[in-house]
Amino acid sequence: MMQQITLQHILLLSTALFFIGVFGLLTRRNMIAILMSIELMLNSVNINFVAFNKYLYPEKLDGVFFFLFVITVAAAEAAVAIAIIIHLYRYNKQIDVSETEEMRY
Amino acid sequence: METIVFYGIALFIFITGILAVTARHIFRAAIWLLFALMGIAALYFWMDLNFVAAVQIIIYVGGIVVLIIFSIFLTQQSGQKMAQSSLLQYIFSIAAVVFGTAFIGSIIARFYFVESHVVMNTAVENIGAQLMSVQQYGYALPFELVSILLLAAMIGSIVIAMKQKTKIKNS
Amino acid sequence: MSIKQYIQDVFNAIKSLLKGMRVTGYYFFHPKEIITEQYPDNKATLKLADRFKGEVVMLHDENNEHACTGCTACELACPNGTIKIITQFDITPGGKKKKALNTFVYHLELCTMCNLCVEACPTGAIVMAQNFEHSVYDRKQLTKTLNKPGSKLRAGIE
Amino acid sequence: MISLEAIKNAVQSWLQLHIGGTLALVAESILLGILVITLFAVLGLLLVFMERKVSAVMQIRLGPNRVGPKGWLQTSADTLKLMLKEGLTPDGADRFLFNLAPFMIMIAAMLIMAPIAFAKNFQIWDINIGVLYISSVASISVIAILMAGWSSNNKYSLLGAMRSGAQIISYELSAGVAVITMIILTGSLSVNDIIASQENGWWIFKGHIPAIIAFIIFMIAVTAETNRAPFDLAEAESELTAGFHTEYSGMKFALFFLAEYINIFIVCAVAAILFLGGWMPLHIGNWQAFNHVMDYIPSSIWFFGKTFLLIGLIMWFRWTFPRLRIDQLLNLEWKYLLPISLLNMLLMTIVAILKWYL
Amino acid sequence: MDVTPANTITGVFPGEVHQAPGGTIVTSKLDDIINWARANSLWPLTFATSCCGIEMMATASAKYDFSRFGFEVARASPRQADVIIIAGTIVNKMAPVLKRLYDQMADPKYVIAMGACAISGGPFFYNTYSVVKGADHIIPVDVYVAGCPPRPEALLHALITLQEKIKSGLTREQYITVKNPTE
Amino acid sequence: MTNEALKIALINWNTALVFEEGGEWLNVLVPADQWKPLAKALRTLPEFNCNYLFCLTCVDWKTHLTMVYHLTSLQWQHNLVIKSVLNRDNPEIETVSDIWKAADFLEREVYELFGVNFINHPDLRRLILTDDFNGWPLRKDFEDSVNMIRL
Amino acid sequence: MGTIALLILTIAAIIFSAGGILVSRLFTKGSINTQKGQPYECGIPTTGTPWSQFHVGYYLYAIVFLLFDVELVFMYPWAVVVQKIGFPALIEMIFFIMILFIGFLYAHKKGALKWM
Amino acid sequence: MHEVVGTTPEGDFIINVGPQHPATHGVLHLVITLEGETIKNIEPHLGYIHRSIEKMCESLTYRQFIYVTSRMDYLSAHINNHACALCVEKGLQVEVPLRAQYIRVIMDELTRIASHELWWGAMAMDVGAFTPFFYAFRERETINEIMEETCGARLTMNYMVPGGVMADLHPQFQQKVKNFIALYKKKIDEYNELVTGNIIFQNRMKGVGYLSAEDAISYGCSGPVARASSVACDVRKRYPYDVYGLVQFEEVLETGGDAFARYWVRIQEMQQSVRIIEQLIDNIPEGEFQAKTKAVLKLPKGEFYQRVETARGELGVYIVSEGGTTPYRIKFRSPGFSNLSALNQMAKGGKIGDLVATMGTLDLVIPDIDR
Ligand code: SF4
Ligand code: SF4
Ligand code: SF4
Repeated sequence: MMQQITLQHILLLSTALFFIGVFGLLTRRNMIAILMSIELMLNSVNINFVAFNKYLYPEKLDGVFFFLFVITVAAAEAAVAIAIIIHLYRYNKQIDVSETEEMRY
Repeated sequence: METIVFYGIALFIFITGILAVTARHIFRAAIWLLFALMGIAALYFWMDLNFVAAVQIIIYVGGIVVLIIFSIFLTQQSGQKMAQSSLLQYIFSIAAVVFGTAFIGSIIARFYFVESHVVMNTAVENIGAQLMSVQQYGYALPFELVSILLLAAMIGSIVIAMKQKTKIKNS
Repeated sequence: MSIKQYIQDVFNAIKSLLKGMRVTGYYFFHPKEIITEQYPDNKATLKLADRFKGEVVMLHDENNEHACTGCTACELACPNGTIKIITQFDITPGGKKKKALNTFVYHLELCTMCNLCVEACPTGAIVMAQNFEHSVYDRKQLTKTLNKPGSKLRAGIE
Repeated sequence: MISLEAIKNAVQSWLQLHIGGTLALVAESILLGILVITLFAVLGLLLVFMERKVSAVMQIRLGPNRVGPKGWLQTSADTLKLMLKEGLTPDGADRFLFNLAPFMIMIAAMLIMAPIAFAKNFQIWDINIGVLYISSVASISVIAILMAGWSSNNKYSLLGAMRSGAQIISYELSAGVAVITMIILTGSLSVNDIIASQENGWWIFKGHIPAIIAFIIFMIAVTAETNRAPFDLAEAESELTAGFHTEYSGMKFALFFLAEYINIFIVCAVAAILFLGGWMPLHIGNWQAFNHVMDYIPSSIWFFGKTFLLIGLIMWFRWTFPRLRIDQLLNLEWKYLLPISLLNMLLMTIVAILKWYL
Repeated sequence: MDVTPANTITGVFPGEVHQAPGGTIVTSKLDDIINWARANSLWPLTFATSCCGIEMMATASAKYDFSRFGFEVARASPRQADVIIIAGTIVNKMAPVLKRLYDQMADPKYVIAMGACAISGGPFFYNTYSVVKGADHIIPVDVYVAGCPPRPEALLHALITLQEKIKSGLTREQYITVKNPTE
Repeated sequence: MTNEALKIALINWNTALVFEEGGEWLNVLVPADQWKPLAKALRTLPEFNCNYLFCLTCVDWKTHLTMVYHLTSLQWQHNLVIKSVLNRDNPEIETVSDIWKAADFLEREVYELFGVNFINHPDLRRLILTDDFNGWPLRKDFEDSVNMIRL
Repeated sequence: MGTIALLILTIAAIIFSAGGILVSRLFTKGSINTQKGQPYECGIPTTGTPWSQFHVGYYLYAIVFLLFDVELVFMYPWAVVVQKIGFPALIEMIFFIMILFIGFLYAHKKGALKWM
Repeated sequence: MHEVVGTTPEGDFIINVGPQHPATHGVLHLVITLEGETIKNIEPHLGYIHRSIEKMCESLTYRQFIYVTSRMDYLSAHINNHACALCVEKGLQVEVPLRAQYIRVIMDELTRIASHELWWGAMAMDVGAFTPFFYAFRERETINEIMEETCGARLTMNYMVPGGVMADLHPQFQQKVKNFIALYKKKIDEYNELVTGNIIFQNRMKGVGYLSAEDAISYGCSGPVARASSVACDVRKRYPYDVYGLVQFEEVLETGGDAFARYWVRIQEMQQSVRIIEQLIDNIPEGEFQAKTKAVLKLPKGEFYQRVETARGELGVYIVSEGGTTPYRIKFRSPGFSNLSALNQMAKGGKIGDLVATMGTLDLVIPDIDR
């Protein structure tokens, strides 16, 4: 019989997810792909928030609110990041990190 | 039953997450990311945090992934494969990731959490009440701040996106 | 754009849309406006205009006689070579040789129902029939011989 | 009176009695699966047939009437034929995504079913955030469409997908705001609560003008969201041949086709729940006798009746109006629907706070 | 073979065993159902090159209404269409396009040649340098319907004839299937 | 303007023009190299103001080709036919597509059906026939044994 | 039921679609020719790849949508309680919407919401 | 709007519309260069229905060649035939009996209504409204029935012959036409309610596909397309043929120059056609329906040009005769050809949706353009 799922399991999962994101961040060179990796990492953080909230402090909802705010920030970040990426793309036709070093912003 | 479902979801998230960062086609990577995010939403559902799960789907799946896909359309000859990092970089990354995972994982595994057994009340009323309240633990102010953040993001991205060509030509 | 105009726009738009919906709605609730003719079922009652040009046929009377002299006027009148008339020489009772129709080949697949051949025919041997069900599996079936086997020229037609 | 609820309870108790425990759950699940699949198929066939008949009558013609009795088997024949048709995958396409897209759209359509109350106490999952859940899952289908359009390696598909992407996400907003407008009144996101709150009158009657405006906006927005004419730009025949599913054939195309109709059903069901009281019978004030008679009609009939009425409305739209142009379509949303619906929402808040409804 | 009169062939529900001419091919019940479905759901491709196309539109219109047979779902994309009604003249420049469209249709697919032009070049048989003398030089044709243009009833008759052909398992694809199942 | 008045006006413009009698409209014969200035004048001079080129075609007379331009003035309601004889082996004439935009397509059509080369035409490509078509089909000596069945 | 219901529905959808596609695989066989797999473009061979980049207009919608979507998410909990809390909540929301609306107007003025 | 950076010449989105496409009304092939959804350039490719009618006619006699012309612009088959018949008559210098002239004109106007009906339905279908198509065809079928009774065919009647018409009117013709017209007047209101007034439709049409008067003239546009740009070019008014000189009607002019103006011109033109028919239908004189002509027609040497106003604009027939039984050279100046050449001008800068609306209101019949 498998054991009851505890906070640990969820945290392990989120850790794994976080490092998957890190892996992507390190290996990807395409900026959109990097953005995607970052989203994954943010998600793992979100999982943590929510899980802590649920398992440790269920009386209050702070974790959920943090989740909401993180997600808001993620959305805003994605919007701006993509605007930048597209602008960069139009500026020099490709969006590999290594070749966009001389960004002029 | 619940346990099996959790492991299923976890596996799903894990696999799709890995695929999302390794897929060679960026469009596919986006789709895998989408699945990973949906898996996370499923996890929230599993945790009985329906509201959170729904928000996850709305924002991530319906919003961010769509945006990412749009930007893929815009920036890529998206049928092509992506450029790859060098092998060395791969090896380093894998090593770093494995090490990091092991390290934090072991900490988590050893750490003892005092789990509270109060059942969490995730009814939306509570969230709403707390969101609107200005007392302690109230989030009315952050709520307003959110709108300013969004405003800033919107204006920022539009400013960036609508920059004129002339500027680029000069540079 | 002033607020008033904005609201007016919205209302006018909705009004025009409702007008359109009224028309379709009217037909929806008046099924007797339906004008469909159920073709294969109404075959018995289907009445085509009497001048309808379906295909060229040659008139034969009860004695299996037709009025075609084989003069090829129709062949010449036909703009696209639909008609091929193969003639033969008959020996008349008087002993004279006379041109007569052997086969009246009619390519239905080419015919444009333009009526010029019928107009051109001096003896009224051919007319337009109202048959329109010309569907076949094989295009060769559309080439027809109009004079019936064994048919003769009606007496007294030059 | 036989109602779906009674059947459900009977089946449930029978299963508990004879199999018991976990197995009963499994059996129930399987039953549920079969049920939704059947529902899908039947709904699809029915709606397509309905559409063809409705359009036919509006267009002063008869519509399918020769296949099977009165043409009722027409859509079955179509489905069967589509099933028996070759499923092409274009050479240049991204095979994996191309084949995944129909699945996605089906899954999205299927998942939305969960919180819909088909009758009194008859619902797959009484989730406490019902309507929010619906609007969230509905957004998955955008991805499926984008996927289909992109992976087809066809220009029409891509254009169609881009169009419908922009269109669906835009209209999601005003649909969402319209939903929120009603939620202000109900004070709950749960489908059951929403329906229960309309016991003594449907919101469209009780909610004054804001409710009616919200209703109109909701109907317009969902029509657009389901890519129906006059918002069918994604598959605008005269412009993009068949839009994002240009390259799909056979069963895969049928799935898109089916999903479209299921989505229509679902959005109409949501509208029925939000505005017309779901399975709530029509009650008029204090007419006890009348209300009693209405109560006798099974709740499922109420629900399906209302839903089909709304579907009829959407079909009526489709067969009456010309298609909008893409920029007009987006203008309509961003310039008219969204501001109006936001304003309407605030209006509704005032109505709600002052308790003017009731 | 002969064309069966139209009025005997409507609304046949699967279950009968059709005897094909010659008696060599006996379709099974399953085949019958398949053919029934295919015959009753012929979605045409919107392909009209000239005048006959107008009569095709007239056939779709309220008075003749080919939707009664379930044909009204005209698809613009060949992937989803079952039958291509060649309504009009095919000229040399159009020929490869027609071929391509036909090729791109998903199987099973059927072809109706409507009007004199599609059958043989019709009015443009002689003295023109650009007209294809019959669409069957380009793609195989299942049913020919003569006329210039054939009136809508004639097109309906052709569609019914095609249905009949499908039901009796005589179209090209079915023929091949039965004859040599391994192919 | 009546035909007579037109004729006089044209003669005033250039005495070298040749007029063909008969026909309901005034027929003017112009050498190919004179055509462009004449066209310009017809379009711009207010007394002609032939703003509407309603027909442009070519006739193969076996020995030579004749370009035929039908012009009308929507203002004065007069019609004018301009003809220009071209060498059959190397037919060339100045384009008028910059004067009447209608000529753009019409000249392309004449180009591929008769093989007339329009000098300075912006986009002289095949419009109607397939790109690999051989010959000028509307010339009298055109024979296509493959596709053409003579009655 | 919760997650399990979702699971069942998902599986049902997959079975439904896969079943259909499987049946069609079993019963049909397509003819093969070289043109079949090429993209359909009204019967003319395509020029260039469709996977070329698009115009800026498409994604600005997505951005504005995303930010509004976030706003919506905050509105849901608000809507649930607004009746109970009353006017303070309304005022908060009015502020919230106003601020976002400024952004919206800005986007509008900049012409971001123009389809190109 | 601001310029876009992301497109290189190779990066342009080139899309083929047609030859098989529901919006091209036949087999027009447009190569469209897109930028986003904005049209940068349109290049029409013709010839997908080029049947070499002009070449064919060179080997057909003067009686025979008329029938081919009804396949050209098959929606105004009568009017095409009329043009050819008139041209031949001009060469032969025969006087057409008045009765025949009346019949011809009535038939022309009926054809015009039928053609505009079809255009109306098809155009509504292009902009996405399906139902008008069926309503339009209802009226069109009525006309077709009337036509069929007299001419014996529904579409390609071949009713005109040099010197008159092929057969006399059907006895019930007048009554039926009158019935039809009485009914038809009501239906036009319905059309306006369903389509013209519709806000979506108006938005789709107004300001779309603008063509200035100068461009219209320069491109040689004619018919409703030119008249919508306020170019008075109605041949029926300017060069009346047959009994058009006797009837009262207005030449419909609009100044908008956009798709809606073209739409509106056609709708009003239908009403004018009704008016013409009303004036003529009761006054058809008795007499011959065909002038006496020789069995074999021979035109004198010379050139003959005849123009008529078809539903699409000015159709010209240019016959060069060498004195034989067949034309030496024949040229059809088709209205669609010139109208099409203005398409690029009209649709450039618009959206794909605009293109469809523009194409719809141009009312192209491709075989008429390709011949
Ligand atoms: S049918 Fe008439 S015209 Fe023709 S050959 Fe016979 S008699 Fe002569
Ligand atoms: S009807 Fe016309 S095409 Fe047909 S045979 Fe007679 S003349 Fe020839
Ligand atoms: S057969 Fe006749 S009506 Fe049909 S396309 Fe050919 S010429 Fe036109």
